[in-house]
Amino acid sequence: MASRLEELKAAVRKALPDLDVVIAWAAGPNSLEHTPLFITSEAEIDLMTWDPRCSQNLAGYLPGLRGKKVGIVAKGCDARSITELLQEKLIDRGQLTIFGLHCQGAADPEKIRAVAGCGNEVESAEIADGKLTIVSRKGTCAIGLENGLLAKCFRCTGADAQPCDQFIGEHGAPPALTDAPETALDRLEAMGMEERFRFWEEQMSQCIRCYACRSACPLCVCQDHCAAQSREPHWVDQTDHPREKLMFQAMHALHTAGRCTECGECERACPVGLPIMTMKLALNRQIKTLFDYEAGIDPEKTPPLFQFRETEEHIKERKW
Amino acid sequence: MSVLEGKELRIIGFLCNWCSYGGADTAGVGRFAQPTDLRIIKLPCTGRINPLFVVRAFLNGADGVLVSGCHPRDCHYTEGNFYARRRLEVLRALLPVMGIDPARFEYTWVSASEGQRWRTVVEKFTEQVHGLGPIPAFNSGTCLDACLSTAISSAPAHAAIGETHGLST
Amino acid sequence: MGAARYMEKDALPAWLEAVGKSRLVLAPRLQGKSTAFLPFDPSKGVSLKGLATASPKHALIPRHETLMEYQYTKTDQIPPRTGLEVRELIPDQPVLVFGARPCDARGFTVLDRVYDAGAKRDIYYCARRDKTVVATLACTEPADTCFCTRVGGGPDDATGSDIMVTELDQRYILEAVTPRGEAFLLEQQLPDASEFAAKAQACRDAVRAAMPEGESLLDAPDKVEALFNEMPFWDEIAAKCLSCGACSYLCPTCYCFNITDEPKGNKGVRVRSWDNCMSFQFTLEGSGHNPRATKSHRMRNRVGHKFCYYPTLHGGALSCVGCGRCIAHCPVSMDIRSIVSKALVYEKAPKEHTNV
Amino acid sequence: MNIGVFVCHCGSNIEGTVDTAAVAKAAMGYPEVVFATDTMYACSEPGQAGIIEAVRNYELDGVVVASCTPRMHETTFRRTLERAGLNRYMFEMANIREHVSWIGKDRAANTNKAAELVMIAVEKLRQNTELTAGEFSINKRVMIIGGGVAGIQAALDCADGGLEVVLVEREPSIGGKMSKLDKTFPTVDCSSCILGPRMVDISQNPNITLHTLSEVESVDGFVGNFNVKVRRKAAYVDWTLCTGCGECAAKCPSKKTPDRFNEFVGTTTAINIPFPQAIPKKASINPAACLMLTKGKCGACVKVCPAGAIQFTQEDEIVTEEVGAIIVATGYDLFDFTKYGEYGGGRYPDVITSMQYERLLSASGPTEGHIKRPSDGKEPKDIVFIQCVGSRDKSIGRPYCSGFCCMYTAKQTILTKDHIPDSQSYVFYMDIRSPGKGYDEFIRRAMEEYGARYIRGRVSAIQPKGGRYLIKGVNTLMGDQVEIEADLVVLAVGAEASKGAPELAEKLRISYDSYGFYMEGHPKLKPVETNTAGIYLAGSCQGPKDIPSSVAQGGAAASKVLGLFSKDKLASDPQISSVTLQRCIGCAKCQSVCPFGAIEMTEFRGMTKASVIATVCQGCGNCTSACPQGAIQLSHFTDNQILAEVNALCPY
Repeated sequence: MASRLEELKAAVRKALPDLDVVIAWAAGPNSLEHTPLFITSEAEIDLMTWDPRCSQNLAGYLPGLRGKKVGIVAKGCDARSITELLQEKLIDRGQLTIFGLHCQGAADPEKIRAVAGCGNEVESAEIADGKLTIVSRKGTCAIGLENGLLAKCFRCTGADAQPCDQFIGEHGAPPALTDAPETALDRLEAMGMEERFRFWEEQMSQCIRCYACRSACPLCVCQDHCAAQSREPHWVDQTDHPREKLMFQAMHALHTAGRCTECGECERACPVGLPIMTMKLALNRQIKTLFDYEAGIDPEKTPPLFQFRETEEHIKERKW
Repeated sequence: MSVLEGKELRIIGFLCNWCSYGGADTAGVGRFAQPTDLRIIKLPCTGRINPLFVVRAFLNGADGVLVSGCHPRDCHYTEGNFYARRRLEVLRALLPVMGIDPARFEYTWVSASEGQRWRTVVEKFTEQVHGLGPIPAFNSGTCLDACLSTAISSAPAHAAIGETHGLST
Repeated sequence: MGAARYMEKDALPAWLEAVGKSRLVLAPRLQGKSTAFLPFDPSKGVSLKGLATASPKHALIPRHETLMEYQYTKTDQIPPRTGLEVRELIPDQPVLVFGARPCDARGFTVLDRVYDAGAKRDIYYCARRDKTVVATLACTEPADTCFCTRVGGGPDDATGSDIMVTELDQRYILEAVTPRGEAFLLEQQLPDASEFAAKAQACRDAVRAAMPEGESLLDAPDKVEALFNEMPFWDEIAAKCLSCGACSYLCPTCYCFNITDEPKGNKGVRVRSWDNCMSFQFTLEGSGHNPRATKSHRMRNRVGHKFCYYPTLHGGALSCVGCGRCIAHCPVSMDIRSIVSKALVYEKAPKEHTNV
Repeated sequence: MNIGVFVCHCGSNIEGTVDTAAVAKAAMGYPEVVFATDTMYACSEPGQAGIIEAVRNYELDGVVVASCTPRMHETTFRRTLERAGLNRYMFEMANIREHVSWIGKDRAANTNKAAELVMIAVEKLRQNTELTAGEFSINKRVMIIGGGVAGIQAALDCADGGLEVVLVEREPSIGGKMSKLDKTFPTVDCSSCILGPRMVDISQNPNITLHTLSEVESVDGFVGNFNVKVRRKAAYVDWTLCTGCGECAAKCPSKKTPDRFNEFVGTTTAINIPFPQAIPKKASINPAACLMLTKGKCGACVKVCPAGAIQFTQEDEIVTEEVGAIIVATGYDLFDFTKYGEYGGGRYPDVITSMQYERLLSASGPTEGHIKRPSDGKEPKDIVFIQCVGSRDKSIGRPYCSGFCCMYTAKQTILTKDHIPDSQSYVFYMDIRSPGKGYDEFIRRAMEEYGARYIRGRVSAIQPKGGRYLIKGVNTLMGDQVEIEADLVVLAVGAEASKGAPELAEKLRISYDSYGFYMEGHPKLKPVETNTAGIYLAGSCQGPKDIPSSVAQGGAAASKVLGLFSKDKLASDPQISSVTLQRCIGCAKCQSVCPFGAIEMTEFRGMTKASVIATVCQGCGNCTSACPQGAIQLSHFTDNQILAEVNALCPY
């Protein structure tokens, strides 16, 4: 780990003179989760860090920095978001320098608090031979990856950042994870229709409408002009009713349908921990079966809802 | 006004202007009797149908939603229904996750000449929705602020103000 | 302090249930992954461990409240004479907020200065305030995002509370702080606890003594004001901000709102709902112009308001109570503490970089 | 906004099952409605006068009419609004006839439903804005697809009206079905004598460009500005050189080539001119039959051609024609009778179609007008005609009546008697359909003066019998079995949609019925229009027609085009999309889904923004559905308008 970090710093130090800013991670106030670092000067490079606590996907900042020469440090999954943004021509590859990393998995603060108890003042986190080792004020504990990593790591499609201009360290396989934890989608599908409806009603009653899910979503490029906060058009009203919040979640899911790379930022960002990835996962599954398509893999492709085939082999239309 | 209690359910139809709306007209000209539940919203093309209209309708309490447009390759705007087909197929996967029975939603293609087919579609779909009954409604109790507003003391209504001719507001 | 009562810890749910018969009880409950102040439900219990994810401010300023219902009326003749009927809705629901923390309670006083400011009384707020009893649970162990002591509060601070609750072994000691609290406490069938008052006091003092040191932020106003035109400073601070509203909505002192009419045919309601200054729409003008067009401007406003503008208007009182929710739950771990510290030292070392 | 609502009785059409007064009363309760009434016929002069009066008296600035389908009267009422001094787009219609009163018997339910349809019309109207049509210039050229009698008539009328005409014909010569007929009913005058001159006019009219042996490849654009690609198929003869002398055909060795023009009665040569009166009178090679093109050796024609016009290397060529309007006159094809086992399914040489019989009768036909049996060339004496072969028969998916078979059968019996005085014709018929001037008299003449024996009934079997045929049938009038021995059987095959009609419709974006016949704009009021502006129909492509009707439609379609082109500019429908600059983030999703390329990305204060090209936008709204933040909105079908309709219907 340490050596990787030094390599990374060296690479950034070398590239910085030609860049306006480099986005990386640094230790923050929350010792279980690092925070983004915007490097504009040599001195800031030493604040960089790289370990399983670098869970945040930094790609979301890129569209906002369009026009600048930007460097970004990316994990495998972050790179998928970058690919999607390139595909939709929302960022310019020429202006972008990607420092790619091999990711061994991203730590899930929730799980660590629950399993290891060593919630606070974590000093270091490392993944070595299939274990996540946490050193904190309360001592050291090694957790099996299954109990320590974010849900998205179980769906990892490639631990190495691709595309990438400078790859740091050796390429490698995704973390070897067995028995993925039950997702909200699994639970949901075991329910009857009305039960599912009640589930969302209950979940949405907890939503505080802060729109962190949207603001953290690298593909929510409307941001300041989100249809959820406008009167023209007036899709959702201002009341706190679960109906309106569920409407927004449907909106987010459909607006990102065929574009969502399952980076999980929406759920990670939610301050009240709602399972809002669920709808997106379901749509991605449908899109895979209907159009044999996965977002964020090929920058040359077009998102499935922005193209069509005259005869859709996998669509079974109802005969009346 | 709303649906006739016990008799009808709330079924919304989104129809394209060129084919299916005309098909429904043809059915009318042919005097093909149909159930009365369906309320038709006319759009220029199924390509205009944002799947969120359908979601909104269900969250607002619609018991069924039917979308109908031109047959593939017969779209007045050449491509609208091809895009619609993809969008609506994706929507089909979203509804059950939200707890809305996917059988409450259908999309199909009916041309301006197919009055008979339109009748069949309306009959079958209406029957299908009646089979499912009314859609579950939200319990207002789940809205925390509703609790906070219980036992509201209501000030007497103010006298009518702004006596105007017409509602030029 | 006034009247003192006590109860065994395991008697709490029964007591809350009893109180619930005459008033709405809002107590922290773990719901899914977060803890919020929800109507007490015996089957679901209370979770008093640590700081609730969301503050209890909605007891006084709900996420949305219907200010009034309106309806257009028409007479039968043609053309009809039409009118507008308005029905305003004043809440009169008595509420007990149980298990608020000292920072939460202190937050209520920040709201009071705005909504209950002598001549300028917000009838909806005041109606709620008058019928709400705040029972605050003194803190025992600070979280690593807590900084109440740096903004004038403390783990035992009674400001804004009607009743102070202290954990003493297997008991809760309830001590009245205000006449409202006194009156409420006297209604309760609870044994007298005067004998434990001293012990409770001692225990609270111990916690306060054990609080980690930290530089005071009380004299931030001038420094922050001085930075008003230092946009580079704010640009750097706000670079990683996502412009979401998590900080404001979890904050016990953010009180900004939006008012919208939600019409339905001839009827409609006028709704007051939470709004936050991190959102682009917050200052968006009808013309399309936006005086706070960038997140830097908006960040400057949030920090500026809490540590400068508000204090200037309200005799130096900060509108930050140091609960640290905005730090703990920020998707990108923004840290308002270090933002302010940075402001304090800015002139001294303009190019020094502490990461926020 | 002050809204007025007018609920139409449409006589008893609506009032019969909808309480229109109750609907009007309910409408008074809707937002911003200040006037509502029921009216006997909203579209009638007094009805419209009532609307105008109300607009003036109650300062209405928006009107809802609840009556028939907007496809019927929307424009009528828009004009009414204009006469009342309102913008024509401050109008909405609620379809309470086709969608309510005509499809439901339950008066209570209908009334309630009608009221709701009015409610959503009101909700939509509340957010309508005044729109003014833009203008765009038009290309005053017209394309006519199909060179049959309907197409020819349309072409000549347009050309005489001074328009440039492009006539496209699939076959090597124009003339269509009529050119194959010997005589025409009820006047029994020579078909080619009346059609021939018209065909010549086509070839000689300087305003007419003729593409024969050509098919429409693709159609882009819209009314006033269509862009049509036409595939000119290789004739292997350079028509600029060919003089039509016919030497090539005389010398061509492959004499056994099936003769399409003669309905495969007899044969022709690989290179030929389909018939003497062909226009253009040019030779073309049937590549399937030509020895040179199949085996690579021969070239007899090359040797004899005085003009040196033969070009074996010739290839299909795509020509692009820009026109402002299109008349479709692609005609019909004949039903394939081999589906009927009882008629021999094509196994018996002397069981032929009526069209083949026409060729036998024709002086320019393979038998020079002598009726000879295909099998042995003998002259038949007893001839049986069977009607409704492929008409009025559900079992083979042809429930409709082809309309002209009764008449041509009668004609053929008469001609038979003329050709062979000692012959006897028998006609098996279901009913005689002979409306039209002098038609029924004509049938009578066939029976009475020419002694054709008409037997009402179907034929159950045709069996060969000693060189002749035994026709077994039933006489439903006598109620007994009939058996007739005949030398020749002529099947009155019905008309069906021309081959490839649906494919062409899809290129043109017009609709067609389940048989492949094209849909007219309105069965009564728009017989030659389609629902696609600038595209018109003539002749049998819309449904089976006889010559007079086809000619009439050809003329009607031409007059429609002349009317359209009488203006120099056309008004564009202002119900198109537009972009709110502040909201647009320039993601170009709208651009990627626009079927018309009507959206361009432009720079605005250094930011990329979408912008709509007004004259190109057709108003489909696909962009609005694709825009996540709702920055591009289709006027009068905005998100808020549709949401208002949804919210009104589902008030939770």
